[in-house]
Order: sequence, then structure tokens, then C-alpha cells
Amino acid sequence: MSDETLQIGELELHSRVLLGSAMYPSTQVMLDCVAASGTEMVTVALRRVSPGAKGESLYELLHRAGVHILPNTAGCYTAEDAVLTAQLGREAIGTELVKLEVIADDQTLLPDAAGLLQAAEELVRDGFVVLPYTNDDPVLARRLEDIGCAAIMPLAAPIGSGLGVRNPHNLSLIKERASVPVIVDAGLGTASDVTIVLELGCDGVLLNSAVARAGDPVMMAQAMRAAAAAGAAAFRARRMPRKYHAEASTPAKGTPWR
Amino acid sequence: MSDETLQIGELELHSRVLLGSAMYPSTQVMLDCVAASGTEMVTVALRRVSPGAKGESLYELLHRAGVHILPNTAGCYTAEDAVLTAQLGREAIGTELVKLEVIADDQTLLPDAAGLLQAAEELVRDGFVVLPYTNDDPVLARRLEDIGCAAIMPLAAPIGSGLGVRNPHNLSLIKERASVPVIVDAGLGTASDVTIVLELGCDGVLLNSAVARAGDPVMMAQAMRAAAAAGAAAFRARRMPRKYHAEASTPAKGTPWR
Amino acid sequence: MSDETLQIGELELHSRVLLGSAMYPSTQVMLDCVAASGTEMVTVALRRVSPGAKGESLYELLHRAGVHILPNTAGCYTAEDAVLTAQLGREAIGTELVKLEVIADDQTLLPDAAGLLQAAEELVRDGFVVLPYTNDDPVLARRLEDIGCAAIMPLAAPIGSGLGVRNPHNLSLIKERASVPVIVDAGLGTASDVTIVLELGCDGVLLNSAVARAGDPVMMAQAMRAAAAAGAAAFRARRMPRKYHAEASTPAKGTPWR
Amino acid sequence: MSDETLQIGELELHSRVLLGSAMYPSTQVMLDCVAASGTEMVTVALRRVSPGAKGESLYELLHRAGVHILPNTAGCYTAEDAVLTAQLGREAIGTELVKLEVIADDQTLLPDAAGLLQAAEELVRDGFVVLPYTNDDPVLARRLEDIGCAAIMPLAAPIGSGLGVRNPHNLSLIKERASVPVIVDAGLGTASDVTIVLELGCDGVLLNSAVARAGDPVMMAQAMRAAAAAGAAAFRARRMPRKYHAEASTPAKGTPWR
Amino acid sequence: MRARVNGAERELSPGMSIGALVNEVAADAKAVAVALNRAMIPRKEWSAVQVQEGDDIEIVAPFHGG
Amino acid sequence: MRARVNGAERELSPGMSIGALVNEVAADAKAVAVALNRAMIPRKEWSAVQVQEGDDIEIVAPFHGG
Amino acid sequence: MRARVNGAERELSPGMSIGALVNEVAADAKAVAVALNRAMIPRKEWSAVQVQEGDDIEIVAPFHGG
Amino acid sequence: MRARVNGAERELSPGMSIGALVNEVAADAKAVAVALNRAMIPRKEWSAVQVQEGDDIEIVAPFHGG
Repeated sequence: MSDETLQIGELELHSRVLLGSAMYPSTQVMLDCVAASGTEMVTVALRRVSPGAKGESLYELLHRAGVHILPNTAGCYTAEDAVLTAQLGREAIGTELVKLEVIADDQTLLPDAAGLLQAAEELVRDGFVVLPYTNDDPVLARRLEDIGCAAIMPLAAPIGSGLGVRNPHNLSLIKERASVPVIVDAGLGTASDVTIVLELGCDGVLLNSAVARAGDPVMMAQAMRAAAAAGAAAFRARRMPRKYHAEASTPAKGTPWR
Repeated sequence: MSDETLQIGELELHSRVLLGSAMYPSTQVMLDCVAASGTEMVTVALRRVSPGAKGESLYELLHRAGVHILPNTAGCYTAEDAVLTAQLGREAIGTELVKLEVIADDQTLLPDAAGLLQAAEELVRDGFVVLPYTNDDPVLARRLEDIGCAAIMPLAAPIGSGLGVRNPHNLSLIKERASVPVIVDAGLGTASDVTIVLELGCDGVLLNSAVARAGDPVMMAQAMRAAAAAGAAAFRARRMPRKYHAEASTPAKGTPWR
Repeated sequence: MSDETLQIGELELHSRVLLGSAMYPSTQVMLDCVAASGTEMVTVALRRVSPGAKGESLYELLHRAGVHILPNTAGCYTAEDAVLTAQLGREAIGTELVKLEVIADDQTLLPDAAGLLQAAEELVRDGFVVLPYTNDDPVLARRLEDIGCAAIMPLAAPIGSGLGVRNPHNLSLIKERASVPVIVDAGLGTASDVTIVLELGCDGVLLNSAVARAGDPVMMAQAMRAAAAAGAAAFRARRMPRKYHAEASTPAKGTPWR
Repeated sequence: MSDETLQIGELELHSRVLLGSAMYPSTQVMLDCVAASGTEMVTVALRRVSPGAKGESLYELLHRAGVHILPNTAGCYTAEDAVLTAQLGREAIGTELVKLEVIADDQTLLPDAAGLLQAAEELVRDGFVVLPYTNDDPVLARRLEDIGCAAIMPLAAPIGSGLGVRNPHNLSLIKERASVPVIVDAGLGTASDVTIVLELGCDGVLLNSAVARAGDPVMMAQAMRAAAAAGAAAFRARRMPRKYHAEASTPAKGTPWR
Repeated sequence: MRARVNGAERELSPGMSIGALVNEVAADAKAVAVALNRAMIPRKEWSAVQVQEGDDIEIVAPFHGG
Repeated sequence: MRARVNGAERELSPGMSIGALVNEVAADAKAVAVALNRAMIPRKEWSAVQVQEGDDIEIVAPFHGG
Repeated sequence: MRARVNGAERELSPGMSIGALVNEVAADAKAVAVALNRAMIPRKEWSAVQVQEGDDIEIVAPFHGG
Repeated sequence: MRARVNGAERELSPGMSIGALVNEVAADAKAVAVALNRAMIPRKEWSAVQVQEGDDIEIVAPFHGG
């Protein structure tokens, strides 16, 4: 992976922002956010069709927007459900990509480590490009990579909480041991959260609530695009060292009357 | 002041980044950083000329770069020195703008409140457009505004420390009571610091060490430009509310097998 | 000042907790908190007597409790008011001690630097043992010490906010330059805030809302006593160094099957 | 479990501090720390005996000190090793208690979730009182409780790092869902870390490096005892609410000259 | 003949194929996938597979998700 | 004779001393201090100083404060 | 007869019991536990169990640990 | 005639104007400002003002600063 791109399986993305498609005030706002964020990959869920529903055409809307569609397994509480949902997603959308979620319980929406590993293993074996939503445990992250996942998607904070990076130390540990991309998913709330994630050296972010539930989603999408660019550039630029005490920026030499 | 511009005295700036001109590896890197950051205002100090020195042409270089030049009073430890230095700056550069520094001591490089107020008062009376470098005391900020300063420049952390925003609460208090722009000066270390400052609602940042002393100053300048854009947009977009507990982004309705 | 005591003027206190006397559910709870906190010094305000009011006997209650009474100048917005109130306190209570407050405005309740310096200077000249409530500006703290104040009382956060230490960096800077005791006043909300303050090397705390407005004030007073003891001991014990990576505590040598 | 005691299996402890026995400058210092901390439970490892070694008498020393001995499974990288080591500990010490560690790798010393669950299940079935060292994943914590563990021992930060509580949010989530005691193990560095843990409502701490590697271990042990008392009392006392803005503690009513 | 379609019991004509059912249930068969008794049925088999009494069929499509 | 006592206008007997006023106003004169026209009057001068028409007198004592 | 004791190959007298080995290896047999070929041997069986050629024996005791 | 120029004692020709001094000291007089005995001298007065024995003159220009 070059400094400039985010490689997921065979794909080379130039944007470091992945976007969810839920909770926008309207479909048009969603499409405007897709455009404003510069994203090249948008997640979708698999849900029952309803006769006459408009929902079905989400595929076409996103397809026309020119983005990659990343089906998720949201709502799955067992490895079995997740594997089956992944297969439905592949069939419906014609992609090997899957954002794998195996949720432990309704209250925390945190991943179930055992179920996640089991489902990831089956899906990798079945040829999927697996992007697992995981907690921020560096050990689990490593296991997922060892199994053959194409990226690791640790959370910043619980889904939909907008609390920002609760444990930057763990994200750093995950990143420093990973050779696949680390894309922080869940819990980001505003632009600086995204900048911080990228400054830690992580490779991308997956955003949904932070954009869709902002006062002005399209402007927030734009903010997120800039925030990711800022963080990625700052990481590559290597920040100045921190000093405990002040250090003059203007040189004293040549100061008059001294 | 519109949402889109930063008004300082009569000037309307479109960039929210002000840049210092010290400590770059070379003059060319400085100029590249000026360009990459998108800044429209660059600070300079007043120092003794030396025969044959190249330093004198800094004025011309910045002038040609098309930016406003903001002379500072760095190195002044008394109101009297600061006022005189401001006058020299006005004469040398032909600008009413002055970044006013009255430093208390070498060790902290923190402003001296009493001297700062006195110098600001004299300079405002003398027609200057005064941008005082101040600590993060909301009371002092208000006094400076009452005196007629054109902006307030509170610190994030000690000069050159790169520690980032030590006390966001104080910056918020300053901003919520200010009717002139609040430009955070000193102590910022990386892009996310800038995003955070703008998300607090502050109007701009003045950067020097964070850019000049980064591993790759030009790339950091670019990061800072994006970081400011990100923070300003995120502030205007109004971030999502924080939740203590998780909240599903993908709706549960229509989930198969449930 | 020995490691074990807190010296204020001529007094040697063995407790590092000073306590305010306001806002308790009842006078009895206040007295129980005085006892439970182990404090040896309690602040009072000067207020107009009212015929038949019980308030007047506060002096006697505290006197009987065996604590030093520290009159404050709460409610003073000018140096002149503060000096006069300090004189009334000295006359009423028969103590040279004064907790000096010169408040800038109702909204922030932050100190007014200029008024504080002026009043402190007059009171020191007049023989008072001055404990000034100040912001966390290391420069102002130094000025107050230079003037002859017996201690420095920087805030942790705005009065009554309970936000805890907003800027530990500034408190450290104040402490490392001070040769009089540093007693953190205002903004502390719970026991860990107190422990943190003492671990920074500060010499004491002044608490009021955090105790009086807790669900169970007496139990919180007890918590504060332990918290101060914990922080003071931890500071003197010199904490272990921080490590970025894990480091086994149990030695590997002698592990079976390896 | 009453507010006042920490119940582990059948045991009722009055101290909330558990102490490790490694890395002290001397055995005497260790014993002094045991006394100073007030602990009633001390962890030990199982290691190969060596002829003539002094190590063997650790059992007797701790026995004579009157504390419960908690054997750990430090150094075990598989469930099988951990179970066997637990059995050795039970046989050697004559206790059902075991601090269960199943470590994922040398670099992070983080627990291996799968191995931990497997070993915990076997040991509970075999009649052990299992205290598993776990990460701060609320889901894994719940699984361990469901299996029948007698307490949950989440980390604050990596073992031996002294970084303090990296993710208070996760510890809160763990505690609010737990009906067995939550004892924070690993990563605590100083007294305020302990106070914070107890204020979050957790039931105890297990300390080793923070005490043994302090400049003055015995004084730090004493600090930790006070810190735990402070945090537990503060939690029960229910802290004051936080306010964004200042709120006067001294009433304005009756202020002279107003 | 009764079968469970997207969680609801439903009366279907005997011998109905999955393909026919999809056409009836989904406004647009594009980007639709089908699970029959918790096994995914590839689109190319839809016309060949007939629904049986008591079958559990899920017909899904991409929907807004995070 | 009118004077301002603790912020309220009040009718006082002519020639009344500060000490007499304190005894009238305060339940207990212990730990009380007095300012007359914004100058502190030491307790030992209370009996000697007479209140004048238009005086501004503050009589204060320790009160609950932080 | 050779066996592995605490990770090191060692020559032992044939027929030696676990108990005898413990007494030889440990300064003090108190609070000691033994694993033979990765199975814990209770103290009460020590005298009855004889070490066999090639056995892997671990003799452990409480040690400083966190 | 001796004067202090930018912190260093210097021998100057008697009657030398500020303007002449600036031309001697500064590579380029553009964007230069002058303080004479701690008072700023506007550029338009440079030619008219003569340096006096013992004067303290500072000649400054924009320099790298933060």
C-alpha cells in the first residue's frame, strides 16, 4: 500500500473515508454526502424487500454514484447468520467485499470475539474480502489478520455514541502490529476525531452517524473529507516533538535594546 | 464577520491560518509552506539589520508571495518596548497591524497581563489594529476586547511546546464572550489540534513551530490548511450529540430471520 | 516547610485540606464535615448581621471545633472593597489571615488580575497573611508570590463547576516556580481531583462545593481526607515510570514447561 | 456484597487492594508494603523450585503476614498450561482461588480471549474460585461472569505500563453489567489511578508494579491504601454535578455595599 | 400451500418457483438475493427451485446501513 | 436622624454611638466588625464614635462562605 | 535412569519416588506441587509414584508474581 | 563622533544624517525603520536628523519571527 492510497483486497481507494448509508434525512442528502465526502465505498445492509418500497433502488443510486458498495452483516448475532447474510450480500450486489459484524448483544452492540473469528474464517475460506468490525483489542485484531482478513476495523467507541477515540493507545498498538489496513469504524463524532485517527497512523475511517446525524450532514461530510486529508498528511509530515517548557519561535538574536 | 471569512480590522481573510516565518529549514521551504498552507497573513519580527545580510529581503519575499505581513513585538518584556517596536514595525512595513507580545519572563514566555493591557491601550489609541498574544484567561481576553483590540490571540499551550489545547474549556469561555475574532496562537503541535480549535468555534490559528519544525514542513502546512477547513466546517455543521450507550446506525427493521 | 506539614504564614497545618463553610444541608452536617475531613482551617465570608439570625454564631461553632478561621473577601469586585472587607474580617475574627478574592465578573467568577495584585500589595503592606485566589496563570502566581503572599491559590476550574483540574500543566508550572505553598482552590469535584492535585506536588486544596453538594457530604469529606493523604504520599513516593509497551511483572524465569 | 466489603467467593475482604509480590527491592520491602497497603490478598506465581533458593519460603512469609495467597497463572500462553498451573497452585497452597491469566503474546501481554474462556470454564467446573485477568471488553467480561467466574479483573492499561485507566468508559460499561466484583488489574501507575477506578464504581484493584517500582514502595503502598479508601467513599458519597459555568459557593445575600 | 416469506405466513400457489415469488414480492428483482430454509439460492437457480409447503424464504436487497 | 445601616435607610436617635447601634442590630456583638462610610472602625472606638446624619454603616459578621 | 526435572535432563536412581525427588530438589517441601508428564500429582501420591525413564517432571512452589 | 548603532559603539562622521547611516548599515533601505534614543524616526525625517555624540540608534527590518 502506498502512502497515498488505501488498498482493500484488490481495490485501490484514493479516499480514506468509507461512508454508511443509514439515517440521513433524505436519500438526496445521502447522495450529496457521498459526493461531499469524496468517499469511494459505501456500506449497505441487507433487509427484506417490501413490495412497492423505494428502498430497493438504493443499489442503483449508489451504483450510479460510482462508489463501491460494501454490504454489511448488521443485525447478526451469530456467526451462522453473519455468514449467510454475507452470502446474500455477495449474490445481491455481486461483490466479494463484506463488512463483517457479529454483534454480542443489543445493549453494547459490541462484537462477539468468538463468533467474529469463526465467521471471518469461514468467509475468508469462501473467497470473501473480509473487513471485520472489531473492538480495540490488539490481540483480536492480530487474530483477524492472521485468518486472512483484508483489513481490520476496530471501533473508536460504541456504535452511534459519537464519543471519539476512547483508547488511542490500543489503536496505536493495533496499527503498529498490522500489515493490512486499519480502518476505524464506529464511535467517531466529529472531524477532529477523524484527524486524530489518521494521525495515529491508521489508514481510514468508516463514518455514518457522525455525518448523517450532524445538523448539516453535507457540510459535515465535507468536513470529514478535509479532516481525513489533514490527518493523513500530518502523519506523513511527522509532527514536531512535544516540549514541557516554552521554546521561543522568534530568535532573540538581533533584538533591539538588548 | 461572515461564517466564511476571518475579519481582522478592515481585512477579510479567507484562510483561517496565520503563519509565522521563523525556524524553517530554508527560505524556500518557508515560501512553500506559505503557499501550501493557503495563509494570507504571515508574522515577522523586527530585528537589527546587518550589512550584507540576506534577512532584509524577507519583506520582499513575503510581499511578492501576496500575503499580508503582520509584524510582532517578540522579544519585548515591557509595554514600552512593545509600543516602540510596534511603531518601528508600522514604519518599516507600512501596516497598522501588530501582533502584540509583552512577555513576562524567558522561562515561560507567557504574556505579562499588566504590560499587555497597557501596551494594547496605547497602541489602539495610536490607531493600530492590535492582535494581542494572551494567555487563556477569559477575563484578560475580555479586557483586551474592551480596550479595542481587533482580535484576541489566546494560547493553546506554551510557545513552541506543541502540547495542543491544554484547556479547551477556557477557549470556549473566551469565544462565547467575544465579539472579535479569537485566533489561537502558540502551543499547537499537529493538525488535530487545529481542527479541535476550530470546532470549539474559534476563528483561526497562528502556527509556526508546528509547521516549521515538522519532519516535512510543506506537507504539514498542507495538513494544517485541511485541518482548519475541517474544523470550521464541522463547527458550522453542528456535530451529532454524544451518547453514553451504543445506538444502532443500521435499522433493525426488515432484518431476516428475526 | 517540611514534607509533612503545610505552612501558612506562622501556622503549621497537618491537614492539607482547607474547607469552605457554605452550602451544607445543615450546620450540623457542616460541623461533621469539618471533623470528617480532618481540616484545620475553614473559610468564612463577611456578611451583614441580621437581628435574631443564627448566622452570627458561625464564629463560635468553628471556634469550638478548634479550627483556624480564614475570612474571605467573596463578593468583592474591586481592590478597594476587598481591602476593606479584609480589614473587617481581621477585626471581627482577630486573625491576620485572609483569603483574598477580587472577582472580575458574575459570569465567570474568575479573578481580576490587576485588582488582585493591587489588593494583595496593600494587604501585605498592612501585615496580612494573604492567600490570594487566582487563576492558573504561572506569571500572575509568581507576581503574587513576589508581592509577599503567604500562599498561592490557583483554581482547578471555575468556582462551583466541579470540573476538576482543567490544566495540570499550568499547575505544575506554578508549583515548580513557587517557594510558598500552592493550594488549589475552586473547581475540584471529587476525590480523585484532590489526589491528582497533590500528586502534581501542590501543597493543599480548598474544597467547598465538592463536599457540601455531594449526595452524602460527610462521607465525601472523609473521602477528601483520604484523597489528600493518598496524593501527598504518592508524590513523595515518586511514581513508577510510564511505559508505552507492556512489561511483565511476574518474572519468566523458572516458568514450567518452557 | 455490602458497600463495605469486597466479596470474592466465600471470602469477605475489608481492603479493596490486592497486591502482587514481584519486583520489590527486597523481601522485607515487600512485607512492609503488604502491611502498609492494608491488603488481605497477595498474588504469587508458580515457579520451579531451586535447591537452596530463598524463594520457596515466600509462602511462609505471606502466610505469617496473615494474608490470603492468590496463585496466578502468569506465563501461560494456552488454556491447557493455565489449567495445569492452576491445579499446581491449588495443590501447593491449598486454596481454590486462582488469578487466571492466559496471555496472547509476549509483546502485548494481553489476554487471549478464547483461551481465557476455555480455561475459565474448565476451572469453574473443577471447583476453582476463578478471578480472570481480562481486557476491558464488556462482552468478554460478561461471558466470564456467565461462565461462573467469581470476579472480573479487567486491565486499566497494558501490564507494567503504569499508564492508568486508558478507557474509563469501558470499565463503567463492565461494572454496570456485572453482578460479581470488578477488580481492575494491570496498568495502574499511581494513587489517583486507583481513586479513579473506585470512583467509577469498581470494587477493587490489583497492584504490583505501581507499588514495587515506586521510588519509595512502602510509602506508595500507604498511598494506595488511602487512594482506595478515598475512591470508594467518594463513589458512595455521590459526587456533585458538573457545571459548565461558574457557580458561587459563597452566597451573595448580605454582601456589604451592594 | 403455505410458506413463510420474509417472516410472514403466506398462501402460495402450489409449484410456484422462487423466481415467480421474487417477482411477486419485490418491486424490482435487481440486486435481490434469496435464502431458502437458511441457505442462499443463487439467482440462476431461482426458476428451477419450487417452493415447498412450510418453506422459510427470505428475500432481501440492499438497504440503508452503517 | 437618618442613616443607612446594612443597606437600609433607618431612623436613629441623635447621638447614638456605633456601639449602641451594633447592640441594637446584632443578636450578638461577638465577632462583629463595623465599617463607617467605607472605613473600618475598630471595636475599641465603637463607644466613642457617634453616628451622623447620612452615615453609611455596615455591620458584618462571619457567615457561611467558600 | 534419565528424566527431565524442571527443564533439565538429570540422572536419577531407578525406582526413585516423586517424594524422594522433591526432597532432593526442593530446599523445603512445604507449599510445593508436582506435575508429572503434564499432570498434577497430589502430594499424597508422591511416595507411591516412581519416576520412569524419560519422564518430564516439574516441581514448583510459590514465587514472586503479580 | 561616537554613537551606539544596533548595540555596538561606532565612530561616525560628525553631522552624519540618519539616512546616510541607514545606507551605510543596511544592505537595502527598503522596509527599514529607525529608533533614535528610543523614539521612532519616520523615514521622511531621516535626511534632516543628524546623529549626535552618544546617540543610541537602532536600525531594524522584518526578520523571521513567529
